[in-house]
Amino acid sequence: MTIRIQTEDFDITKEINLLKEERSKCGKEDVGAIVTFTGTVRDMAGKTPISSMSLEHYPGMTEKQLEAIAEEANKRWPLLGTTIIHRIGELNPGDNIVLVITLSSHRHAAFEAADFLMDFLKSKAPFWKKEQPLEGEANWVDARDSDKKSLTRWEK
Amino acid sequence: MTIRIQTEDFDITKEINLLKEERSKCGKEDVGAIVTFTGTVRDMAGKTPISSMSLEHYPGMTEKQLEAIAEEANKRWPLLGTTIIHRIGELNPGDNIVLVITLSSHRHAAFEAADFLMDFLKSKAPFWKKEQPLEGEANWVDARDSDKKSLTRWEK
Amino acid sequence: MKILYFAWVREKIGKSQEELEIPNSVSTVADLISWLETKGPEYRAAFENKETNNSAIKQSHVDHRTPLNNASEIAFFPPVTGG
Amino acid sequence: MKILYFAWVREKIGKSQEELEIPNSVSTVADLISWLETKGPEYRAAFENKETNNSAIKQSHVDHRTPLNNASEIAFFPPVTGG
Repeated sequence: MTIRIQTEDFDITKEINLLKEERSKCGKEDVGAIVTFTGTVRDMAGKTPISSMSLEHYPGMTEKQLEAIAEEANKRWPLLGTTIIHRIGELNPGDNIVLVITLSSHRHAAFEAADFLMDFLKSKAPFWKKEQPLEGEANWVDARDSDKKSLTRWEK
Repeated sequence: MTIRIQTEDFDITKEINLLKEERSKCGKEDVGAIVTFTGTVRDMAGKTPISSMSLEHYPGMTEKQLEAIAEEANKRWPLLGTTIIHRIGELNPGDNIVLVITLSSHRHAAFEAADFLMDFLKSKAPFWKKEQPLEGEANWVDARDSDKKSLTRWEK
Repeated sequence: MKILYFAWVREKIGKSQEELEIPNSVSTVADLISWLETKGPEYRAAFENKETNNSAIKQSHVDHRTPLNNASEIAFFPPVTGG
Repeated sequence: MKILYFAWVREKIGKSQEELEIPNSVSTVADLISWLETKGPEYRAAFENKETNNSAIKQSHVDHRTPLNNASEIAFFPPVTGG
């Protein structure tokens, strides 16, 4: 399990290979399905053109929350590897923000777990986005009701 | 939309960047969500250790089917990019077999479309796998009932 | 008519394709299978479990009741197992 | 007690953290908010819409009825918007 908060970019292929190698070291090639989710910065916030975005977080709590979310995913699905990487600081349209990777023997577990991880990350991990429009003052992004609703899909 | 059948390996980051660049050329940075699915060769078929696998396909029909599947996904979800790459020939445990990438503004569309593409690829695209056990003769892989059942999730 | 065979259908018949004159009495995919079965034990082996045989005309999946309609190409293969 | 502020809560209060002696009468998160609001208009502005304020004790989400129980650290912040 890899959890990282960083300012620098990530390479998806490299991160997948790290997880695969970690699993191979256990003497097994039982990974059959790899799902990745990458969130990227869009150049529009609704109808407002955006020139950049900055991301703040709560060091310590972030790692704790992400570990708890990853552990919950590993309880619910037979995962063979999990990575969560979230960038902080100044980002531009097109830049990567977040990466989630799940490895499993079968594809449904990998898909569902990645979907689950993103839903919980969006609603539970203490990150805040501030968008800088092309003109005018920067705005803190509002939380979305749709993200809260999305969480209810995972109630047992 | 990229559809390729090839013997050589693929690089996931590179394929994502190709799709993103294609979209950027339209003057928009409206991609917010990127989902990839990678299928890889496992070293066990049930309880039988596998040394390699070979993949055969129906040239012409494969491309036609994959295009139809990708078009259907683009009808159902607001996608901003779709890639399907499937390898053929001789593969070893740990090797990549198939890559599906979906780009969208929002994550649910990207997740669902990638899941859909894999289900339809599994049941409709004319590929056949033959597994070589460590000992004994190579066997053609049987189709899974679970793959057929998985398709019913997408009935409208 | 060009007939293509894939995977274990190809292996059982012992060839990946052939060009055959089809009699006029053969009108559906099922008719074609029955006619092929008269050509030798290798064909009977390949079509032994008909429900496990898939077919495609003009590179689209068809079922065994589908008329051939003078199609120039047909393919027989096991259920697909890619991905 | 160490009190942390994030995002627009931080901006409205004008600092990212402070160390404060909390009176004994302050027993829950809601009590703490009410007490902070007596300290100046910047606090009242930060807690104006209480339902949009989240809080965490020992780096776990808590609601406003949660007792402080001599926690050494509490954080106030808007709903999270990462990912």
